[in-house]
Order: sequence, then C-alpha cells, then structure tokens
Amino acid sequence: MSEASSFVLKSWREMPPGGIIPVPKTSLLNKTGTWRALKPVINQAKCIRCLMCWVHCPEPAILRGEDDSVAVDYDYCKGCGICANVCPVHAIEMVPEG
Amino acid sequence: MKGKLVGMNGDRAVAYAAKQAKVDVISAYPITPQTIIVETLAEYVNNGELDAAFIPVESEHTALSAAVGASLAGARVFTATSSQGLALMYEILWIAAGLRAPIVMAIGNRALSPNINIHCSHDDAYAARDTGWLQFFAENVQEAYDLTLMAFRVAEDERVLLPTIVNLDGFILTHALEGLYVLEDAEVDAFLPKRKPINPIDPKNPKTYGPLDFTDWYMEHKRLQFEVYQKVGGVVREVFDEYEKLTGRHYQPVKTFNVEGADKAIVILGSSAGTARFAARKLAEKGMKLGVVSLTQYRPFPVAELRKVLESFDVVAVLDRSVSFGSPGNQLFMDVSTALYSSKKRPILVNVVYGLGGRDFTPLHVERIYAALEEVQRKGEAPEESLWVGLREG
Amino acid sequence: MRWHGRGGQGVVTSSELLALAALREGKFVYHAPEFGPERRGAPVKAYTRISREPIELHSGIYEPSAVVVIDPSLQNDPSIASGLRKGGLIVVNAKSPGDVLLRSAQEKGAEVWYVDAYSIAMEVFGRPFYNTPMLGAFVRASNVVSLESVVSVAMERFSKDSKLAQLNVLAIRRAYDEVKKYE
Amino acid sequence: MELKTIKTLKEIPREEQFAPGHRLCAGCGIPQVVRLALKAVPDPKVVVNATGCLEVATTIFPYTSWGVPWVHIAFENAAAVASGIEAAFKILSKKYGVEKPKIIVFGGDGGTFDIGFQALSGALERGHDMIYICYDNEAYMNTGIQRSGATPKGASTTTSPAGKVVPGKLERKKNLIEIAIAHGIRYAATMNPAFPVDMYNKIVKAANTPGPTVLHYFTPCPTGWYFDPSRSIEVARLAVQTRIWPLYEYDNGKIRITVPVKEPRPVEDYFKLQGRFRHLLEPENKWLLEEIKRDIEENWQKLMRMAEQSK
Repeated sequence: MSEASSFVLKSWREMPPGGIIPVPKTSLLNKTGTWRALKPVINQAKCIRCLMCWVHCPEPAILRGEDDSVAVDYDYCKGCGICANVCPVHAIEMVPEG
Repeated sequence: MKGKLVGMNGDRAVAYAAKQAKVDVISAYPITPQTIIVETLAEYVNNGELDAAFIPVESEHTALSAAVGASLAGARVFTATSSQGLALMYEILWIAAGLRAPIVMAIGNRALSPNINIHCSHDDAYAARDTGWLQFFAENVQEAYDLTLMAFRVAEDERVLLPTIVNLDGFILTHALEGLYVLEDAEVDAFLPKRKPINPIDPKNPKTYGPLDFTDWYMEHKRLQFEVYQKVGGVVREVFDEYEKLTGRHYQPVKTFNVEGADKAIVILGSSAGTARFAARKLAEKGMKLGVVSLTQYRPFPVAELRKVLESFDVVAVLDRSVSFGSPGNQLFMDVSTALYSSKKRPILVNVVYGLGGRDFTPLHVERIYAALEEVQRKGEAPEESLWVGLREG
Repeated sequence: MRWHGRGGQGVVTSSELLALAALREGKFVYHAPEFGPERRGAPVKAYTRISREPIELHSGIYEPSAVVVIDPSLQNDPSIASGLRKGGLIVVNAKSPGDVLLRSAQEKGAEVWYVDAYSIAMEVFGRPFYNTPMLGAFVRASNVVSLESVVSVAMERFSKDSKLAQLNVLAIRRAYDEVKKYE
Repeated sequence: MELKTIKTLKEIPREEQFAPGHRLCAGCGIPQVVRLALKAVPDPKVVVNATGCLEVATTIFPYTSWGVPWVHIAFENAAAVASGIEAAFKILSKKYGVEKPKIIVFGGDGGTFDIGFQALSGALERGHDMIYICYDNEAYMNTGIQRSGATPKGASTTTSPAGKVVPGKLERKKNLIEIAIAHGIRYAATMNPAFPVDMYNKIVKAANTPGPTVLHYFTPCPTGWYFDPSRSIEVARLAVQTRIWPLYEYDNGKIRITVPVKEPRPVEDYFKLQGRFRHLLEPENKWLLEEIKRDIEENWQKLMRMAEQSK
C-alpha cells in the first residue's frame, strides 16, 4: 500500500519507460466503497462460516479471518448484494447507506 | 577491411548477424522476399548452431505480438517481414515502440498490394515511419549485416529501448549475393553482450504492462516517449564509432558523395544509392557534377545532418520508391521538405518517383534526373508535379 | 554475365558459384537471380557482375559481356543475345550451335563456344543436370576465374554429399576440357 | 509438482493476488474466475490479458489490481503474446536458469471466439504451455453489448436487437471446447461461478497438464444481460440447471460431466430473469423459444453420447 502510494504521487517525468505500472495492487488506492447504495451487514450470530460470500465477492471485499469468520471491507464493497443472495442462512442483510 | 570475407545474399547475411547476436527468440512468418531469413534461422536453430526459441507463428500479427511478449520477458528478440506482412503488424508496431520493446526486425522491402507484387518499393518502411520504430536502410549486403548487429546495440541501449528496423531492398539485396566481411563470434559477443533488460516480466517483482491510459496520463506517456528520440542520434553515432573501431567500416546517418562544389544533388534510400553514385561518376566524366546523399538512418530522421549537407545546393531531387497518395509530396520528399523549411538558405526540391514494384533503377534514370535538375535550375522554380522515371513511354 | 535456363535447372546456382569463385580470387561480385515467382520449367535468368573495383551498381544487367545458355532448347530464342556487348561471348549447351544463335553472334561480333553438356550430364549424373557442366565450359571460354577456384567452391557447396560433390567437379572438369570454340 | 484438487471451499488458499479497487461493474462475474485462478496456480506465474472488460477495469493507469506480472498488448492477440512470453521463459530458463512461470491467459468471448480466434488456434497448435481462460459474457460488453460469436441464439444485443422482424440473434453459439479439443490439446473444461469447487479443480487440472489447456468460463453480466447484480450467481446456477451451460471436462480423450443435471429446470426460468431474453417469452416468438429448446436438448444429448463413449 505504501509502495502503491509512493508510485502514484511521483512526478510524471519520473514514470518508468513503457507506460508500465511498476508496483502491484495500486488499485487499493481507489476506494470503490463510494459506489455503494446498499450496504451488506453481517449477522455474526447467524454466520456458519461457509465462505460462500467470500468466494463469490467480485471485489474481493469480504475479509476472511483465520477462523473463517467473515467481515465486509467497506472501503471497496460496491454493494452489489451477491453476498446476501448466496448466504445459505440469510446472515447478510442489505441496508440503505446513510 | 577487418573480418572474414564470405559470399552471401542479403537475407542470409541478416540471419547470420542475428545468429551471431545470439538472439533468444525468433518469432516470424514467411513472406517473400524476406523468407530466406526465417528459413536460415530455423535451420540454425534446428541444427543446434543457435540456442534460441523459434516460434513458427500463424501470421505476422502474431509474429510481432509474440515478439513483444518475449521482449518484455527480457529476451533478445528478432523478427523479419515484408510489405503485406508489415501492414498486418501495423497495430502492434505502435505498441512495441510504446512499450519500449527493443525488438530488431529486418524488412525485405516490397511493394504493397494491389496489384500483388513481390518486388521492391519502400511502401512498407514508409508506412512504419510514424510508429516509433527506429529505421536504418542498408545499401548493400555488407551494410545489411553490419546494421543488423548495430541495430541490437542501439535498440537495447538503456537510453533508447526502442524497436528497430533494418531495411534491405527486396530481391536487389535480399536475394543478391555479394562479398561481405563478417566478424568472429567472439568479437560480436564483446560488441553485443547479453541483453540487460530494464523492468522485465518478473514474478518476484510484479508489474503491469500495457494498462489502460486515459485522458489523465496518456499525453505525459507520449511526451516521455517523444523525448527519447532526441537522444537516439547520439547513441547511434556512438555505436557507429565503436563499430568502426572494431571493423574499420565507417557509418554515418547521412552518407555523402561528390557534394563538395556541386550545386545539384539527389537524396535517396537503399540499394539505389550505389547506382546513383555509379551514374554520378559517369556524369563527372562528362563534366557534370551531381552530389549523392543517402540516408543510412531514416528514423529518427537526421534533420540537422541533412540540413547541413543540403543547404549549399541549388536544386535537389528527392527520390521516393513509393507514392503517398493525396499527400503534398511523397514520403521522403515530405521529410526533406520539412527538414529544410526553416533553413535560411534552401534548395529547390524536385520530387522523383522511381523503381515502384521492382522497376529497375538504372544510371540512365539518374542522367534523366540530372537533366531535369538542370532545367529546374535554369527556370529557378520547382515543378508542380513529381517526376516519374522509368515509367513506360506511351 | 547473363545465364539462361529453365526453372529447376540450377541456373541460379551456376551464377552464384561463379560469383563465389570470383570472390575467392579477391574480386568484387554481385549475383542476382531473375526476380520472379519461382516456377519450375519456365525460362529463367540469373546475373553475375564481376569486377576488380567495388560494385556499387545495383541495377539489372542489360548489356552483358557474356551469355550462357544452360538449357539447349533456348539457344534458338532470338532474345538470347539481346544487349550482348560487341565482341562478347556466348556459351551454349549444344552438340553444335544453331543457325539463329550463330546469326545473332555474327551481328554482335561475338565468340561462340559450345559443349554437349547433355551427354556429359547423362554420363556423369545419369540425369540432365546441365548447370555445373555449363559453369565449367564458361570458365574455360571466358577465363574470368580459374578452374580451381570454381572447383573449390563447388566442393564446398555440395560438401554435405561428397559423392555429389565429386560428380559435380567431374562434370565441371569434363565440360571445361570438352568445350569448343565455334570457328 | 502436482497440484491438489479440493472438496470444500475451506481448502481454497486465502491469499489474494487480485486487489479490490478495480472498476468492474457491481455484481460482475469476471473476478471470481480471476481470483480462483490466481489462487489455484501457484507462483511463479504471469497473466496475459486480451483487451476487454477485465483489462480496462483492472488497470487504469496508475491503478492496477494485479499482484502478479500482468501483460496486455491488444485485443486479438492474447494467445500470441502468451506464446512469446512462454517461449522466452523456456529459452531464458535453459540458457540462464531463469525460473519458468506458468502462463495464464484471460480473454473475453470477443477476444477468444472472434477477433482472437486465429491467435488462439495458432497457440494451441504450437503447443505452448499455457492455461487459456475465456471469460464469456456472451457479447462485446466492453464496447456496449454488441453480439459476438458467443452470443446465444435469441439474445438481444445492440447489434442483434430484438426487433419487430428479427427477434434478436438467430445464429447458434460456437462450441469453443469442441474447437479447442480439435487441436489435440489434452485438457479443456467449462466452468461456472455458481460451482466454485468444480471451477477450482478444473483450474488445478489445467495447471497440472503440460501444454495448452482451454477453460471456458460462464460470466454473468448484470449490465449486458439486464438483471439485478445481486442475482449474478442465481443466473449462473440456472444456466447449469437448465442444461444451457453444461459443466464438463475433456481430459486426455475422455469427456466427463462434472455437474450432472438429472431433472433440468425449465429454460424459461433462466430467460425471464434477464432482459436480453425477455422477448422470447412473448407469444409471437414462441417458434424461436422452441427452436432454442431443441438446440439445448440436441447439445445435451450429444454431450451425453460423448460422455457415454468415454466410459
């Protein structure tokens, strides 16, 4: 992340030849969480840690814990609602932002 | 002359140079008159004389696409094509240059269709002139060999990092055998050590090559690429000098003959330069003085050098082996005109078209051009139209 | 020189071997095949330019000093001697030179040499390979390079097959010995 | 080293080499195959990407989502570029001991079925060691939903609009797997995001197979197919359950159905979820719907015969 930001902040005259992006994962600087109208809220009490939401998230914005518990990374979640739909125990609810 | 004297045609000489350059990857598709280059390299690889990957691709578009991929991976890459093949590569030419992939490509210059023709025109080289590739023109088989070796040095120089074309006239050089001096392998190794790539593809150091580049950064990237071309001339001269020390063979971006004290000259590319000099000698016997100026370096265009040479003439014929349809002049003519426009003293320029589709260019044509230059000089004004030499009468 | 033959007869090889032999003798050379789509059987030409000075001229040859007719059926083609310089040389593959050829030779004041390369080829190779015998004949008639230079480049050219190399050298030598000047 | 197949989602590696912050549409189906491929194929690896949704949305300079080397040259040549990279690493590894990465190619259906078809065919014929993954959203979504050779019969796109006279695309979709197999490659399979374990295992098998392999991935596209993004996986699952998108693999000469569909769901269930097919449910287009049903049945029967013959 720090590597990413240092590259993006450089003067264009120092950009490497060939128009390449010389460091990985600089898209982390682009917080797509602002796209969201509905936000997924996980009911941890209901969660069975099946990882369905984790595997199907297109961002990926579902964080997988060591114990396979899950959390939403709201910095990037676009609020598509796939996680809520694939949850077999309906532990995720989409609620309006704001 | 240093080196071992051998007899080879232009295509084989280029392939031999690529072999001595120890290229890692050859990605190429056959097309006359370049085919012998590809065949010879395939032979070298399959006989164990060259340790390289030969990718027998299914089209020129793929030939260059694979070449760019291989070059980004850090390999020394060579390919060759002609005419329609180069046209098919066109999209990727820009990308190879923009991604700064120092591929070396030989072009056996050939006319573009229609009608289909396998012989020499410079349509193909000219069509690549804006793409960002460096371009050299060989005048004979020796130059085709020498320039191929030097092309790798220039292309891979970290101040340059640009793909480079070596042009050799289709059939007139590709299929013609001449004597040439070749270096020992060890000498080439010293002149052209293993490529040291900048930012090659490396899984331990992941980078993104060829991203989307929108309104916010594209222009800056083009500016950065643009600035490189200002430095290429200096690198080319360094490489020419070093090569001269090694071989005794002198190269310069603009080659001149008989220019001292002459008021008429012709500017020309490729194998016809020799024919023009031959004719100029004949003219000199009759007391007529014609300077011959040929360009070894075509891109980047050697503006300053050419200006210095041409400013002193009254009339200059610029010879194009191609037609730029609907343009204010043909391709080399437009280059030369632009280069001279801001000069304080500039000659009257006459655009001459010659040799299309392999139409032979002979000393008689040079004499006709000389006569035309005399007339222009007398009238003091440039003709409205280009002069076509070698066109059928009637 | 200009070489006349048919596609597949090794016309280009003869021209090339001559150029290589001259190169070996320190001369400057330019050899080029006639530029056309390759076609077996059709009449083809090849050109060799040899000089003591560097050759800068890259145009075709329109006024050859010598013409070699490799294919016997082409000798009566009236265009064979076209452009031939005054006092030039014609070498033909024939038991005896034909009338058309002799007439044009006379007009140009050209020397005519002839050799039965067909018989030599059939005896040496068992097949009508005329190109190397005609090269041998031309070397004798023109003296432009030495027989030994031509033999050594032929040995090299066919070095992958020593039998073939020997047969070619034999064919070159026999034609060199057997070619006759038409008086 | 032979990579292992898995039985549950829990066995899928945690590490993400594909970062969020990309600009694919909410609910897009593409990242799921990308994430699983990067997880299933260990380092060192290199990704080659054809021009398309995935390329434009994940690498807008100076932002990249990629945690692995990623190369894009043009639209029609991803397999060609991969050929060059593969050949280069092979020789650099032989000559200088450079470690040889696995090459993964991502191309959309346009870049695979249509404009990139020749380059793919050439690469398969030459036998380059690469996993070619076609993410198929069944039209040119990146340029605004134009028909491709992968657009299914009946679908409405901007260049095959459901009009008064012509009710959408009238031609069948090309069969990519059969075309790929015809090149003599050793592994090819279809994949679908609703079946992630099946997908993961197919990527593993492809990675375990030397030479070129082709994986054909069903990519639900909420934007181009006109459905609610939250129903992406539901749409994908229905494609399998209706037998429209059979999940199978070709492995060294044998065809195997990997997700059997004993009782198929009616195709109308799949069509009614998506705006691109809704016109098929109108009475005047019944003939086309029937034709499509016959096609689906015919494809399924053919596949079953091939699977039967493989036993």
